[in-house]
Amino acid sequence: MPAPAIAVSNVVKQFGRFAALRGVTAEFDPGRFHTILGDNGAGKTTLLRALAGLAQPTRGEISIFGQSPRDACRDLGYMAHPSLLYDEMSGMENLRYFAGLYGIEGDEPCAAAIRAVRLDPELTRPVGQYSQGMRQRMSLARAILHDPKVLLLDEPFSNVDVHSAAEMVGLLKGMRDAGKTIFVVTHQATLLEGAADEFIWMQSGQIVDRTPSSVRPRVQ
Amino acid sequence: MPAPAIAVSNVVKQFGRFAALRGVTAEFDPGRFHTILGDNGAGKTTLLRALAGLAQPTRGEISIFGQSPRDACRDLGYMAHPSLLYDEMSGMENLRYFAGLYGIEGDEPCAAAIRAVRLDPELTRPVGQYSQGMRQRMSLARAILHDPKVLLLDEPFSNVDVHSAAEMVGLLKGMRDAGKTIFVVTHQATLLEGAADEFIWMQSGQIVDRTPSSVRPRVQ
Amino acid sequence: MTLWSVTLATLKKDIRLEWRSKDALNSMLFFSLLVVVIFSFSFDPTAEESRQIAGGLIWVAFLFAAVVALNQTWARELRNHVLDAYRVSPAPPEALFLAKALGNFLFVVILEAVMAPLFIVFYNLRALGPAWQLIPVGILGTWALVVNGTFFAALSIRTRSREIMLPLLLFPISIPAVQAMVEATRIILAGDGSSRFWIILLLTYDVVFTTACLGLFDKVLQAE
Amino acid sequence: MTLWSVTLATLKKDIRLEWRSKDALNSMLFFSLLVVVIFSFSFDPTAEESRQIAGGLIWVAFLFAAVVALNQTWARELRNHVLDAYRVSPAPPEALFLAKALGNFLFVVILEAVMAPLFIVFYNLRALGPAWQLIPVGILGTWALVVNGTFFAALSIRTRSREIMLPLLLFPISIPAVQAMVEATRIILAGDGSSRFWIILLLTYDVVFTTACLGLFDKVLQAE
Amino acid sequence: MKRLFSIFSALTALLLVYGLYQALLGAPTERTMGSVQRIFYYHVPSAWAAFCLFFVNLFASVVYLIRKNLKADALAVASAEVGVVFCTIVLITGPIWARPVWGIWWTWDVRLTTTLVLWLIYVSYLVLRRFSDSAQTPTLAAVLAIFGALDVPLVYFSIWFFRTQHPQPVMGRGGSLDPRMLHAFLINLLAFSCFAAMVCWARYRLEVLHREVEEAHAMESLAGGAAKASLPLNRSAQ
Ligand code: HEM
Ligand SMILES: Nc1ncnc2c1ncn2[C@@H]1O[C@H](COP(=O)(O)OP(=O)(O)OP(=O)(O)O)[C@@H](O)[C@H]1O
Ligand SMILES: Nc1ncnc2c1ncn2[C@@H]1O[C@H](COP(=O)(O)OP(=O)(O)OP(=O)(O)O)[C@@H](O)[C@H]1O
Ligand SMILES: [Mg+2]
Ligand SMILES: [Mg+2]
Repeated sequence: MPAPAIAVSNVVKQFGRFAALRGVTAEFDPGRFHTILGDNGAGKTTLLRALAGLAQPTRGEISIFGQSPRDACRDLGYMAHPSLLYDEMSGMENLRYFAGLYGIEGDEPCAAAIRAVRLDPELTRPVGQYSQGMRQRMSLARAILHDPKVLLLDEPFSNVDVHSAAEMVGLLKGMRDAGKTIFVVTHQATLLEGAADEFIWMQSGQIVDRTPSSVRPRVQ
Repeated sequence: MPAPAIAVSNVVKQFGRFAALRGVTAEFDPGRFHTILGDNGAGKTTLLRALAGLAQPTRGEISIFGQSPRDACRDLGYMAHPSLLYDEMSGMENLRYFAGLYGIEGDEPCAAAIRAVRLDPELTRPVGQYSQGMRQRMSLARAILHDPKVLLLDEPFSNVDVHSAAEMVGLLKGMRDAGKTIFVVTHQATLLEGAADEFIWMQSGQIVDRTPSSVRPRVQ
Repeated sequence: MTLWSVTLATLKKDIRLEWRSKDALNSMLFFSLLVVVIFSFSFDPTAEESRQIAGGLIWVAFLFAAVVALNQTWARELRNHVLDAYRVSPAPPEALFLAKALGNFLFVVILEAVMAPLFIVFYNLRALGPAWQLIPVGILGTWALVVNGTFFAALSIRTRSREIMLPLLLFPISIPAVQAMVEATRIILAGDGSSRFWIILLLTYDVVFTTACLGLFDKVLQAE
Repeated sequence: MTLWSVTLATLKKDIRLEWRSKDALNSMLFFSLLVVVIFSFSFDPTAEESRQIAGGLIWVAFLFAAVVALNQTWARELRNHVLDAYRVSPAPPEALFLAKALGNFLFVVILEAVMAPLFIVFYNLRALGPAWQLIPVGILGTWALVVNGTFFAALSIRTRSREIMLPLLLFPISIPAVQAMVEATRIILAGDGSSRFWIILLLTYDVVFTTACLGLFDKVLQAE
Repeated sequence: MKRLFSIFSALTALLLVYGLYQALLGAPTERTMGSVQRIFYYHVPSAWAAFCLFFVNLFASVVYLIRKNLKADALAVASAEVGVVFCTIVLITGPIWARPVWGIWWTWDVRLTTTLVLWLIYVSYLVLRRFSDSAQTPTLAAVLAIFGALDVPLVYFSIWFFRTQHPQPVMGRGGSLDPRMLHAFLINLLAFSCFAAMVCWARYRLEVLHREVEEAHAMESLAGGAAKASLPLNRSAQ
């Protein structure tokens, strides 16, 4: 059994008078496909943001490959509800800029990322004029741009049409097989039945259950 | 066969040199549950916005109960990708304001709408701090607030957890049975199998197929 | 639901959002104080020259307050496309415009009410003319600034007309108003002659442009 | 990826976007144009008087215009939470700050380049002192305003009622800088005495606060 | 702790009373200025107290930034608020004194202006604290405090060579002050220092307790956290 890629030890995240995470403790193995499920407001996004180093936990520790999230940022790819893209720029321009932040030169990686999510790198339309699903996919392209070891995806398939979703799952599967650790928060577990190695159930700020995918997830 | 609630006669919507709708012609009967499916960028949102009177068609006519969308606005309930809510106000404050726009007095209707989407009218947290799915549901509450004859819902179930989604479908079904005409754009057709009367397939700006729900939709 | 009920509702909503607490008012007080202090650092209040331009100074300060307010007018409505929610509702577009204009007006007038006395103290101004006339001048002038500002800010809602050079439109239009208010203030402070003409000019200006804005706002709002 | 490459990339990006929608530039331009007009209406100065006050006028106009522009510095990064994308990247926070500061510096300098001639014409200014010194004063002064302005704008986006927040934070800190710019300009224009002391003061101000901003920006950016 | 505090405050009260006596009756009336000069015994000590408190604030802010210690932040709030109060006292007593002595309420001289700017800076500090949300406030405020501290010397220099009307430090050249005046002055200085320390301490305790309460609320909200967010049971169709 490999060393845990990610170790979370009783993390609490407080928003003023409300606690979104109430002591989450878990270890996640590298190279696996984790699917996080749970009701609205369960704390999934908050957990993901904590893993990405965007939200300092009020209490508790998070280690990614033994580092703090901030230090491990090169290994992390994060996709959120908002697109994290500039509406006024085309997809290619966006990725070119973000590639720069990771010290990636040249257009090829960007074009590759865009093609990977089945969009057209030539599309000159500004992202603000994309359809919702197109924007969603472009946002995923941003997350996988620097081909990180760990992917944190917050509902990547919402608003994405069925075919593209299937293709994206395939893509993620491929990356998992290439040894990447993948976290997907979603409400469409059925999409992932084939792909996910493990289903993690959250409820009111805690992980209440972890079922290996052999067991059919409790959806529907 | 009743008079068509909504008649769309070869509507074209152009964005610059790109046409999002390429001559859509259709009639929709009142009191039915229409589900609009299609790939990303097919033009679903654009069609819905045209029906809601938010986008003037470049060419073509739209009539809702014989009126133009702008004149029929009292009969229309519209829910979009963005929440159409003020992040800084609580859900109740938001609805109270929008109720005012429709000349609805008193808190009761607002509270009822919020409860209908299974949220807590007492929740004082500003909407900006809701979780994504909670916001989505509050947005639906806004759309059904003035109890319109026609509902135009753009992906109401994305980001909504499975149980709530099921409940929302139940709610919509109830409204359909109460004689309302319902349009739902979604990528999760499976959720609606029981409920929808008809599946409408869009592709690159046109309606390519309309299957009554008896036939199993072509998803997956 | 009438024009007024919606206007009031919107205005109330905006005010609530701006001033969730009385802190907001305090901060506006502080803001005015700061502006005056900055001025007195830039224009030595004891010097005769700065005494002379005090009329102009006051209006610059007011203008600044107005611009700070105007720049923000529509941001909130655009954030989650809330404007769409308004557009699909039967509420009259004029109500929205009126509410916004009134909101800005309120904001600026409060600041002015705080700033003016401070100016008077710091630059110990003494109006040689009928001082009370400064009040109508202030109100009319502020409304002139605000009503146009609000309207042209609304133009920038339209993604298309983003490129329209807002100021270059607003600038020539507001010149007469600016001249009127500055001249009137100067005359009243210096007490030479009557500011009647200028006040009437301001009044007509306000009437004309308020009607124009109300009439045209529908087009601006509904054009996507 | 070094500090500079990221700074340049961000700066390029901002300039491109600002060029597409000339929001900030417009409101700055509009504001300072009106300021000039207001003063030209409020009195017609003799050369001597105008020399005394021109320094104050110019710098107040620029300060306020800068505030108007600075308020929009971070709006773009906030829209789709793009800032988060930057925060999760390994790019150094200082780079982001530098880029923003430089961008604003550029805008304000452009503005000044447009405005200065207007002022000179309106107040038929002729510097009695060494005119070339106005250039270092202008550059140092502008940077003083912009570097703190950018930083405090970053503070104020995390607060309620942002727009009014920026001046509240910026003005008190900028008082010595404003004092120095105004005095230096006045001295140079009126040609009485040497502006050496003020220029040195400006220089120290710039050095101190630039280092402070660069050192502390990380904390501000990461404070969620 | 509590006992210590009450003892300390009792002592302070005594000192203040004695100081008041000294200031009004003990010390002789100043020759030229007359009785108004007695403001001096409150004017300067409050200035002194304000300065000390602002130093405490700076110190606390730095500590907070280095090691995210929320107690340090609480101290920063307390010292800033109390400091602003004392600074306000200086800004009020000053003009009251200036009017009869200089014939004007206010003049732009070094000491006055510096005090004013100092006051402005720390008010803006408090405003910032008011207007930002709980999670990030301490960091932002601490940063601003440091900026303010950096600014003060610059302000001082930017005005220092203006002709100053304001009395030069008397402490330095001790003799010039009548020993009884000096005595009264020192008493009041001590009294005000204690007073400031006491108020600051109380405010600090208050802040800490307040935060503990908040924490407790959050922990208790853990129980029905998301239950509050979406009620699974309560269904009511329209
Ligand atoms: C008008 C507003 C005034 C302000 C803001 C003000 C401010 C201050 C400050 C901050 C100090 C403490 C500085 C230090 O101890 O070095 C101080 C000390 C003092 N002030 Fe004032 N002052 C004002 C008016 C006056 C007036 C009118 C007088 C009397 C003519 C006066 C007499 C003194 C004296 C004698 C000291 C003690 C000097 C020393 O030992 O440092 N002040 N003042
Ligand atoms: N900034 C914030 N301030 C206050 N409360 C917050 C904030 N962000 C989230 N919350 C609360 O924390 C809880 C968890 O939010 P979170 O976004 O993690 O839920 P989620 O599991 O992502 O839900 P969804 O599936 O709908 O996205 C929610 O009740 C939400 O209201
Ligand atoms: N304002 C706009 N300007 C230019 N093109 C636009 C604009 N809005 C939409 N489009 C284009 O019109 C096409 C249809 O967009 P639309 O949002 O209707 O797709 P959709 O069916 O809703 O897709 P999704 O399922 O992803 O929401 C897309 O290619 C989109 O890029
Ligand atoms: Mg979420
Ligand atoms: Mg869509």
